[in-house]
Formats: sequence, structure tokens, C-alpha cells
Amino acid sequence: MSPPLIEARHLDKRFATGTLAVRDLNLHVEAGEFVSLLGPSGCGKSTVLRLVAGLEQPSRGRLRLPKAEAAVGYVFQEPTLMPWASVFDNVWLPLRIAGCTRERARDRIDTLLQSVGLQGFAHAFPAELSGGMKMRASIARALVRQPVLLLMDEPFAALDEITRQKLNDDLLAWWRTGGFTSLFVTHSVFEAVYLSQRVLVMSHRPGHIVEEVHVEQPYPRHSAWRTSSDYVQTCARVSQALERAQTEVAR
Amino acid sequence: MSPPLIEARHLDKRFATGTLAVRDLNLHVEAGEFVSLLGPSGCGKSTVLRLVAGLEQPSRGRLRLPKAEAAVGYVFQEPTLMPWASVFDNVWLPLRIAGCTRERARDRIDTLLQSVGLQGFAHAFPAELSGGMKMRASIARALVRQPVLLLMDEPFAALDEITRQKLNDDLLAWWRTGGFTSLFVTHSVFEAVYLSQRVLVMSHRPGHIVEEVHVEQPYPRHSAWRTSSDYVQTCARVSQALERAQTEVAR
Amino acid sequence: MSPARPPEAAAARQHGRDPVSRRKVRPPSRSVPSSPATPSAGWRRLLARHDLWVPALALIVATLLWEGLVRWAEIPHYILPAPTQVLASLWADAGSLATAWWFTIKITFGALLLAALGGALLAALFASSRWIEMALFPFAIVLQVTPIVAIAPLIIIYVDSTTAALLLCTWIVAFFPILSNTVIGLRSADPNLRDLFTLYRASRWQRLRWLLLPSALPYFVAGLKIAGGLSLIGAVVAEFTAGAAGRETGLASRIQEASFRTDTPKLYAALLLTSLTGIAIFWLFNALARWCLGRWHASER
Amino acid sequence: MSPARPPEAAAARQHGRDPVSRRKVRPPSRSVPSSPATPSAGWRRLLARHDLWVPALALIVATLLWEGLVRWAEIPHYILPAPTQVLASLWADAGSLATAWWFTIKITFGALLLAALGGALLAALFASSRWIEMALFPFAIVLQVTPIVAIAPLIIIYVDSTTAALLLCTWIVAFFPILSNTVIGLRSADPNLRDLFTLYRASRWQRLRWLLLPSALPYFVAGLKIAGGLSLIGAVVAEFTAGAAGRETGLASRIQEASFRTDTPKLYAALLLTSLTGIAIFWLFNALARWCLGRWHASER
Amino acid sequence: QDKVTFATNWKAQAAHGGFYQALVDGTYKQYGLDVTLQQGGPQVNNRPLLPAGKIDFLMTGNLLHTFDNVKNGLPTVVVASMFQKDPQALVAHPGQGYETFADLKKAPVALIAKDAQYTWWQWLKAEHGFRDEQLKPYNYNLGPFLANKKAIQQGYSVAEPIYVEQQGRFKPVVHLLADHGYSTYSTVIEARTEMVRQQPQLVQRFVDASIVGWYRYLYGDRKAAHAAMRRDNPDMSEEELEASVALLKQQGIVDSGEALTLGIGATNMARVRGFYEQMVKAGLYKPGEVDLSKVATTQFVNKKVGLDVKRRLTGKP
Ligand SMILES: Nc1ncnc2c1ncn2[C@@H]1O[C@H](COP(=O)(O)OP(=O)(O)OP(=O)(O)O)[C@@H](O)[C@H]1O
Ligand SMILES: Nc1ncnc2c1ncn2[C@@H]1O[C@H](COP(=O)(O)OP(=O)(O)OP(=O)(O)O)[C@@H](O)[C@H]1O
Ligand SMILES: O=[N+]([O-])[O-]
Ligand SMILES: [Mg+2]
Ligand SMILES: [Mg+2]
Repeated sequence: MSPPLIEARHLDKRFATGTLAVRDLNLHVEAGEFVSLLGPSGCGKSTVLRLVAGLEQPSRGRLRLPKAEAAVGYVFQEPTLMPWASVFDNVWLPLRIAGCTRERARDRIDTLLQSVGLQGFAHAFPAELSGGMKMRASIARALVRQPVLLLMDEPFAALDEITRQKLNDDLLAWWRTGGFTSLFVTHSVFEAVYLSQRVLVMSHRPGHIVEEVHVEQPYPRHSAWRTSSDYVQTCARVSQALERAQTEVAR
Repeated sequence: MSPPLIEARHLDKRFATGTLAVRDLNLHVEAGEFVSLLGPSGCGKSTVLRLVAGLEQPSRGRLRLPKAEAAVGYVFQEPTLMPWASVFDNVWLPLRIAGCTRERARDRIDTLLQSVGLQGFAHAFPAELSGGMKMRASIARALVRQPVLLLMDEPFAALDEITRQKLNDDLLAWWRTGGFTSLFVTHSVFEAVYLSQRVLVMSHRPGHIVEEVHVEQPYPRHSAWRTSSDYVQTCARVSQALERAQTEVAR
Repeated sequence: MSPARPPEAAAARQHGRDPVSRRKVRPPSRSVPSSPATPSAGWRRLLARHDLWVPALALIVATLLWEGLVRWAEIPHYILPAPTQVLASLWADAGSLATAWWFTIKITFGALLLAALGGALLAALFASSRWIEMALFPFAIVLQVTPIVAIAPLIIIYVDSTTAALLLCTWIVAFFPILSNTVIGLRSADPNLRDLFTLYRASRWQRLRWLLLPSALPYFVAGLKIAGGLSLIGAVVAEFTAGAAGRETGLASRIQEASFRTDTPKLYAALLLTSLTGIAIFWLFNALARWCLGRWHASER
Repeated sequence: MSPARPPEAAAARQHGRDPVSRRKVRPPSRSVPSSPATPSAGWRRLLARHDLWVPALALIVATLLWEGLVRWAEIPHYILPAPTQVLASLWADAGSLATAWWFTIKITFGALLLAALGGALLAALFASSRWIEMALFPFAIVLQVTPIVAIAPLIIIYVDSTTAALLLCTWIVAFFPILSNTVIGLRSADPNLRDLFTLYRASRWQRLRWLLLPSALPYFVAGLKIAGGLSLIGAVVAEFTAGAAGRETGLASRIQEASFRTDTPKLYAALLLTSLTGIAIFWLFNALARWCLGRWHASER
Repeated sequence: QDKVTFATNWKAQAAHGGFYQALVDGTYKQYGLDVTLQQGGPQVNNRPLLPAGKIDFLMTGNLLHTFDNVKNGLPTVVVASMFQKDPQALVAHPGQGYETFADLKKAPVALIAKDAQYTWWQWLKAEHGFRDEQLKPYNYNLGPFLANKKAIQQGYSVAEPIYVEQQGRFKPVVHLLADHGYSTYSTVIEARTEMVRQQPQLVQRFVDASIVGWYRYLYGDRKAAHAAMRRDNPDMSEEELEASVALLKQQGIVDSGEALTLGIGATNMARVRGFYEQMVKAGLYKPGEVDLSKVATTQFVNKKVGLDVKRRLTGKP
């Protein structure tokens, strides 16, 4: 068996302000898995993603990360677009850093913009986009370079249900063809269950993983499954776990 | 009958870039109503809210707004906190502008921070908050000064389900005691139906209101109603309207 | 950034020219682009350029006040000449003043170019390493606070060409604001965007070009606005101390000549030219700021 | 903003003192606040203050190189004195240099204070109305680009006190960077926050105090960093041109005397004092920037 | 006691000795004057202060400045010419082929201060064939001159040679401009015409007291004057001041020519006219451009004032 792609053992993260965001976190993600992370607002989900991306250093504990050369895609919780660059240039950035010219990147970017519904806005500047459009540009950017690990922090929160479902399906299709590992933060139990193989539920801050729900449904998953009782039951299990996590007294 | 608080007739909004965000929008909100606005991402919901707040001028059409002295509360789609001020000072701002000292404001602010779950973070700076916490601070700010009109642009999108439901109930309670008018943008059909008397569904950009769903359920509404078939049916009606709106060919 | 811009962008640019009318609340009826080209369209367009005629008007009013003051208080011309006398002198000496002006302009823009390049490059170097910054910044400050007059002998000894000496002195005066502002600007990049570049393993050079420099642009341009005037005054002061009469001479020589020969109207004519040049340079950088920040930075929107 | 800060904030401030070590990836084992007070704690704390010893070391190295160059190339002392000669002269003339230094310091900080106040107030005035800005900005530029030497007689005629004349001249030199940067800063406020203030119907004054000024702070401080050095050099140059009469004399007089007498070591001793003062002022403003921006602005985090 | 302010054109030095002498030995007070001495400096332009009424008397280096004033309609006039000869000189390194004045125009570098570049340098060009290509600015620092053996520079014959000797340890070649046709008076006292008209008595007292001051400075005990000068300009040493005085005497800067008979300050309008005509020839002025009757007045000088003092001090007739 190959070693896990991500492995965190007894991780603490205390910020300079003194806030302990994460305490004694244990996490284990295999290469190619699709894992969702759920938890109350402010519990440390974003912090975990940042730790996994290497953007923060743990205060304590051991963290094994993918090799430095591995391409990581990251959808930040805020759109994080360069305000001086057009949507096209923003999406181009990861490829550009990797040495790909505008011409060679054009097809891929056009396709991606199409699928996030931003065709016609390639030349718009971020300040001229709606909130959801910014987020979609940011999603396109994370996918433009075939990632080995895709970290997404509530990517679809600002989108309407229909766009959201379409992008859920697109994401699953990309994941299945791309074979990347996906760590997905969301507040939607339905989304977490629909997308992932495992749903991890975090406790209140200082956050740690308190429960894990396995979703047995094989891929490809279709919208039809959303109406099945299996789906509803799994969602209910996650919701209950979430409720337990929220009411758990701080250890 | 008193005149409507907000009335828009044949409103167009074209931005300086040439984008036509809103076309021929008709809107009518009575004083004291709770109205939700739903629509695909980028259809012009935020633009409508900004027009109603007087932050944008319509390119064409007639718009009747509340009197200039009326206190308006606004939760922007992005948190829009002052980065140099603590959470307390950010929430204090509307009162401070109205001439209320820190001391006199303290109780009200503490209560509000408590109810959005930010107790203990009064002295934190925005950069030290999670995405959801920023949004909650921003919600507290919109409510701190008893508004006549409350405009909320996807206020709960970044929050987990449990916090979201709690805040939904809080919001309804405030609305019923405060007697203000509420115009609420959301992507969640469930939330829209749970909260409002009328749900307005917007078409694709250039946006206009294509359908209107009345929610007959009287207030107070409780979580129990969420499991009733009446609720589910109303939600389904809204969803279908939304689907029709999305597939509607541009006029 | 993008080579091909859609027509929408062009419209925005057009619009962006006029910061005042955009802030006004336009009545709905006027919002539809109208006003077909009438004979007086050019004139009307000029009227809409508040950034041109408001300052011009203010300067004219000030000039009239000055004229009035001089006449009313009977201030003798050798203390403060009236604008009419200054203009008469400007007209009478137009030839020699124009030559001098052109020479000063060349030094000013030469030094400004060097200051912009030097300041930006040095700032980029500082941004690449906090250690380099801490080690070298003191020397930049030393340059800024050393009076040219004091080191002029050293420069005269080691720099043969007068033009080179003038450029050097002017550069010393002008480069610091650009350096200091750009260093701050480079540090002001959005931390989230920094993280993004780290994540994509951008090289130092890529990070500098695509993240830090655009982030620093507002500060850099602010530095340019300061350095523009400074390099003009620097060119004049440098010529005071390191220039020589006779051959290539600029406005400083005209100023000094007029001063030593108590020709006050001519002195003020030269000062007037300097002032107008300073205003023009500032205006130029304002336009530059609008051009390169107009579409995305709050300061120019 | 908030008078009572929780202990967390104090900890952050403590931490914020040291921008370098924060950027380093700290090994997990070190992250827990440790290091009990040992006898060498003070010494170690100094070692951690890279912002102090790195520049000091760089200056010392440069001094050694300079000494070496002068000795190796046998540069005569009247062209470029060796640091040892400069230090000897500094020591020999310590008394008169200290008096002069103190006088220059007073002018420098007086003018700097006036420049900061004047620049900020004027910028606030400009921010209150685009028309006022357009009408008055040209005059600010005129002040910036008018050489003091040329208008010194006018100032001496109308300003009686030498100190006042010096302050005025120095102010003219120093205020523009603050004005220009602050104006840009005031315009850089986040458009969303502007909307927020509009929505809550903040008065002009409230908008200025609670939105525009904090937004402008990074630019204002950047302007201060430039103006600090400029007002020092301005104090020196002003004394060159407007200060000879009085008994009270500053570094400029020492520089001039030494220059006329070709007492180059003393000239450089005075320049050295000026340079060190400039560096100290810059360092002061760096600390100020860290203090007032450290917790929220990217440039100091 | 009438309060008057007298501004010099430079920091205190031996060339201002007579005025300091009159100030400290009570001569001015004796003449009913409460005098304030205001120093000048290289970047300090005291000239506009006189017509503006901020000062009452101004010391000026040569007559060219006064010509310009008159030409430009400034109401000032020369009331006394304290130096019969201008100490302005060109200084060169010895043994570099600059033994004659004519050699100087071959120098590759001439370090000349800015105000000179716009005044007598023009005359040197027109009259003696100097060229602008030689010019480098002189900022009153000897470094550039000492560093370049081929360079020449301007100098006050009673000051710079002493400094050159101190710093460069050699005796420079000194060529006085006055010896080559530069016939201006120097260290002239200018006053406002209005004051000359309305308070001739006051002007007369100032001129007389200054003349007496100069005699006492040159021939009497000047210790106190030197002390006062060194207060204003702490960098001067007693030795330097004494050396300057020796040169003043040796070169006959102050007390020579007509001054020997008419007293210090002697002014001859014919000489003023002669100098003006030379400058016209050199192209500095157009003929008739300057009304010479407004340049100077002999109303206050040529009255043998102070000759008795000199006699008493020197013991010679
Ligand atoms: N300042 C602006 N300049 C130019 N175009 C703009 C501007 N603001 C919004 N738009 C355009 O107007 C349209 C509507 O934007 P709006 O923000 O109202 O959408 P929205 O319905 O709120 O979408 P979302 O659900 O994604 O927030 C979009 O196409 C957007 O590109
Ligand atoms: N840079 C920081 N400095 C100090 N404290 C921080 C910082 N970033 C986050 N925190 C704190 O760490 C805790 C966890 O934050 P995090 O952003 O990980 O939450 P989250 O689970 O992503 O919440 P949300 O669902 O609201 O986005 C919060 O209490 C927050 O206040
Ligand atoms: O006064 N000097 O010209 O030397
Ligand atoms: Mg988060
Ligand atoms: Mg929106």
C-alpha cells in the first residue's frame, strides 16, 4: 500500500494573536480520494486547508504533505483575484507561472470559462464581476493547471442552486478523469455527501475531526441519486454528526 | 392604503463598461414586508439592492425610495469591514455615525455579537477572523442601528447550516419586533421560503423579475414547519420558477 | 495586461477621463448616451475637462490678485514684479529662456527616468531580500540627506562632463521618493495573493513581475508624482551648484543671472517657466496614473 | 481604535516588532513562547533586532572599505578624507557640532511637524471637494518647484525672525510629499466602505475621520518617510540661503565654514552627523509605520 | 543714537575689518550710530534687502552690481568706495606655466563662482580671450583646485592665497584683475537714494565713521575687531586675519592712490565712467544704458576725513 498523500498527526495551530485554531488534529487522505470537511463557522476548516497547502506552519505535531513539485490547486474562500488583470489573465496565471504562453493556454482557458459560465467575460476586470462570478473565475483558475491535489474552500457558497449542481457534476467529472485528490470544505451537507467518499466533521474551535462518515455510493453519481433514500439517510447521518460536534463541550 | 416603500418601474441599469445588468425591472415592496430575491449568479440581484439603497443610479426608469432620513441596514455580499478597526468598532460604526458613544453602544453591541456568536472576538481585527466570522460581524453591524429597511445580500452563504438556521430564526424575531422592511437576496430556496412573505425570482442577466411566489404560512414560523409538506411544496414551486427563469431565452 | 480589449473597455476608458461628472448623480433621462456632434462639440468637450480649466482658472485668478496687490500696495518691481512685467520680460527674453528651458527639461526628464528606473530596480532588489534592504537602505538615506552643495567639489573633481554631473545631482534629489514609496508598495501586496503565488511556486522573478510590481504601482506612481517636481527643482539646484555659465545652461543660470544682475522680472519669468513646467509634469503623471490604475485601483476610479 | 486591548493584542504587538523572524518558517518546537530570562537574554534580544544591527554592520563595512580606498588610492584629505580623519574631526569639534546639530534638529522637526499637519490638512481639504483640489493643487506644485535660493530674498524681506524664515523654507521643501501621498491615500479608500459610509449618511467630517484618514494612513506614513529626509536636507539648505545672519547656526554653517576652509574632514564630520540623523529619522518613521499599520496593513505585516 | 543696519556680502573676514573696528571701538557710537552688522554668505543674497528697506547700507564687491541696479531702476547709490583696488584675482599653481596673466586663458579649467560668471568673467572673455569652455563652478571649496595642477580659480587676493598655502602647502601664483584693466572700486557702500536725499547727515556720519574705522583697523590696535569677527565667523583665526591685513596693506587695496590724499573712500566719477566704458567695450552694457550720475555720489567722500587719525596712529605726516 502506498503511503497516504496527506497525513497529519496531533496537529496544533496557534496564531500570533494567541488564538488556538486547531488542536490535536489527525487527518489522513489517500492519493485520489475525494474528502469533504464540514464544521461550524470559525472551527478551523480554512486553517486546515492552509496547513495542508503549506501556507501555514503547524505550531505542534507532524504533517506529511505531497512532494513540493506536485501541482496544487486551491480555491480560496475569498475569490483572491488580481484586481489589475482581466479574468483571462487571472485564470491564465498558474499556467503562465508554469511557462505556458497565452496562445497555448487560450483553448483550455476558454473551455474552462465556458464551463463556469464566464464566456464573454474573459476581458472583464474583477471589479466588474458579481460575487458569484468572481468565485467562478477563481474556480476556473484552480482547475486550469491539472492539479495533483485540489483544495477547495467553500467554492460554491456564493452560487445559485442550479449553477451549483452543474458545477458539482462538472467537478466530479474532472476528478474522475483527472485522478487528483480532492479536499473540499463546504457548509452544505448535501453537497458534501453528493461529492465525496468520506465526510469529515470538525468540532468547534479549537477544531479537530470528531466524526467521519463514509459515503458508499459508487461513482459516477447522478442527480437522480439526490432523491434516493440512501442519499437522504447519509445526509441525515452527517447532519446528526454535525449537531453532535456543535454541542460537544470543549475538551 | 399607504404608498409602497419601494417602487421601481421599468428600471434599466447599464454599467460604465457597457454591461446591461438590469433591464425593465419592476419591483414593489410594502412597508414592513419581508421579500426575498432569488436568481442565477450574475443576474443583477446585488445591483437591484444597490439601486434600492441609492448606491447606484438607474440608467432608465423610475425608482421610488424610502425617505433620505430612513435608517437603512445593508449586509454587503462581501463582509466590507474596516481592516484597521476591531470587530467592536466595526459594529459600532452605524451608531457612532448617529452620535452614540462607545459606552452607550456597548450593551447593544455585546448582545448582538453574542447572538451572531462572536462573543470574545470584540477586540479581534478583521484579518484575524474566518470568512464566516467576518460575515457575521457584518450582519451584526447591519442590525446594530434599528433599521427601517434592511437589505441583505446573501448574508448567510458563508455559514454552516446550524448557525444559519439559528440566525434565520433570530432574523425573523428581530423583524417581527423591529417592524422593518426586509429585502433579502439568497441562493437558498429553502431559506427564501422559510423567511419571506414573497419570493421574487429573477431571470438571467439582464435581470428582471419573472415570477413571484407568495408564501402563505403565517408568522411566527418555527423549524417544525421546515418538515411540513406545505413548506416542501412551496420550495418546489420556487425551484421550478427558478428553473424556468434560467432556461428562459433572453427576451 | 490583455492585448485585445473589448469595445466595452474602450468605453470605460473614455468615461474614465472625467472623474467629476462621474461622481454626480445623473438624472435617468440623461444617462442614455446622447448629444450628437454639433459644431460646438469640441468646445463643450473642453468645458467638460474640469481637470484642465479649473486649475487654469485658479491660476489666472491668482495672477490677477497678484497684479492687483502689487499695484495697490505699490510694491516696487525689484521686490515683487507684477505679472504684466513678468510676462513682458518673458516675451522679451523668450529666445534665451526657451533654450534654457529646453536644457532644464532634458536634465529633468533624464534624471527622472534614471530615478524611476533606479528607484524601481533598487526597490525590487530590496523586495527580493529583507537583508539586502536593511543593509542598503541606509545608503539611500545618506544620499537623500546629503546636500548637493556639500559634495559638489567631489563631483566636480571626479565627473568631467557637466551634463553628467547635473544628471547625477538631480538623480540624487529625485530618486528617494520613488525608492521609498516603491519599497512600501512592493510590501503592500495582498497577503492572499502572495499565498497564491507561493502555492503555484512562482519564481522570484515571476512573483515580482506579476504580483509585486502591479501591487506597487499605485505607490510607484505616487512616488513619481513627488519625484517629478523634485527632479525639476533638483535640475535647477544642481545647475546652481554644479553648472557653468556660457555653454549649456538651463533655467538656473537665467535665474542666477537675473538675481545677480537684479533683474527681478526676468528672475520671476524664469520661475514662472519652472512652475508651469512643474504643473505640466504633475499633470502628466496624473494622466499616467489614470491610464495605468484607472480600471482597477480605488484611487483613480 | 479601541482603548482597551485584550492581552492577545499586546502579544501581537510584541511579536510585530520583528518582521524578519516572523517570515521565517518557525520549527514547531520553537513556536511555544519559551526562552526564560537568562543572563544573556538582553544580548540575545539585541541579536534578534536585525533592523538595528544589519544596517549598522553594513555601515561599518562601508566605512572600512572607504578607509581602505582612501589609503590605497592615496586620496588627499582635502578631496576625500578617511573615516578616521572624519571621526577625529568629529571628536575635536564635538562641542560646536553638537550645538549646530541641535539647532538643525529643532528646525527639522519643527518643519516636519508643520509639514505633516499642513500636508494632511490640505489633503483633507482637497478630499472634501474635487474642485478645491483642482484649483489649489497647482499652487502646491508651484511651492514645490520654486527654488528656495530664488525666493529667499522675498522671504527675508517679509519674514523678520530667522527661525521663522528657516521653518518656512524647510516646510516648503518637506510638505509636498506628504500632501501628494495623502491625497492619493484619501482617494484609495475601498469603494465598498465608501458606499457603507454613504449608506449610513456619515457627515463629511465623519467620513474623513473614520474612513478616509485610516485608509490614507499607509500613504501618509510613506509620505512622512520621504518628508523626514527632505526636511532635514531642507533645514540645511534653508540655512545656507536664509540663515547666515543669526548667531544661532546649524549644521549648514559648519558645513559651509569647513568647505570654505577646505577643512574637508570637518565638512565630512558634519555630513556624517546629517546622515546619521537622516537614518535615525527614517528608522523612527519605520517604527511609527509598524506601530500604526502593523496589525492591519499588508505593508507592515 | 540712530539705528542702522549694514550688511556685508560675505562672512566676516579681514576685508570687513574697518567696519568691525568702528563697531567695537565705539567709533560708530561716537558718530551717534547704533550699527548692526549683518553678514552675507555664498548663497545669501542680501542685495534685495537694501531697496526693500530691511537694511540701510550694503557692502558691494564691485561697481557692476550698482550699474545693474541703476539699469534696472533700483533706487540705490554708491556713497563711498572703501577699496581703491578690487582684490579679485585669479590664482594658479606655480610652475605650471601661468607666470603671466595672458597664460591664464590657456588653462583647461577655471573655477569661477556663479556671481562672477555673470559679471567680470564676461569682461575677461571679451577683453582677455578667456572662454566659457574653461568654466567650472567654484563653490568656495579649494578641493577641485588643489586636485588639479592645471586648474586656475578665482580668489580674493587677501584671502584665498592664504588658504591655498595652508591647505596645499605651496604659494600660488596670484594675478590681480585690477592690474589688468579691471578698474572698479570695491567694497563700496551702497545706500538708498531716498535716504541720501532725506537723511544726508546720517549717511555722512556712517561714511565718516566707517572711514575712521578703517584707518584705526589698518594702523591701530585691531585685536577687538578681530575678536568680534571671530565671533561672527568662528572659523577665522587671528593669524589668518593678520595675514590678510598684511596683504591688504601690501597690495594697497584700501589706502592707495587718491585715498592717500583725499582719505579712504575716495571716489572719482571719472574713474567710474572709465570703468563703465571698459565694460561697454566688453559688451556687458550698451552705451548710455546706465545713467552714471545715479551710480555714485561724491557728496560724502573726498573730504580728507580720517587723515588725522592715520597721522596720529602712524606717527607719519
Ligand atoms: N461595477 C460594475 N461594473 C461593470 N459591471 C458590473 C459592475 N457590477 C456588476 N456588474 C455586472 O452586472 C451584472 C450583475 O451583477 P450583480 O452583482 O448584480 O449580480 P448578482 O445577481 O448579485 O450575482 P451573484 O449572485 O453572483 O452575486 C454582472 O454581469 C456583472 O458583471
Ligand atoms: N490570521 C489569523 N490570525 C489570527 N487568528 C486567525 C487567523 N486566521 C484565522 N484565525 C482564527 O482561527 C479560527 C479558525 O479560522 P478558520 O478561518 O480556519 O475558520 P473556518 O473553519 O474556515 O471558518 P468559516 O467557516 O467561517 O470560514 C478562527 O477563530 C479565527 O478567528
Ligand atoms: O568674495 N569672493 O568672490 O571670494
Ligand atoms: Mg473558512
Ligand atoms: Mg451579488
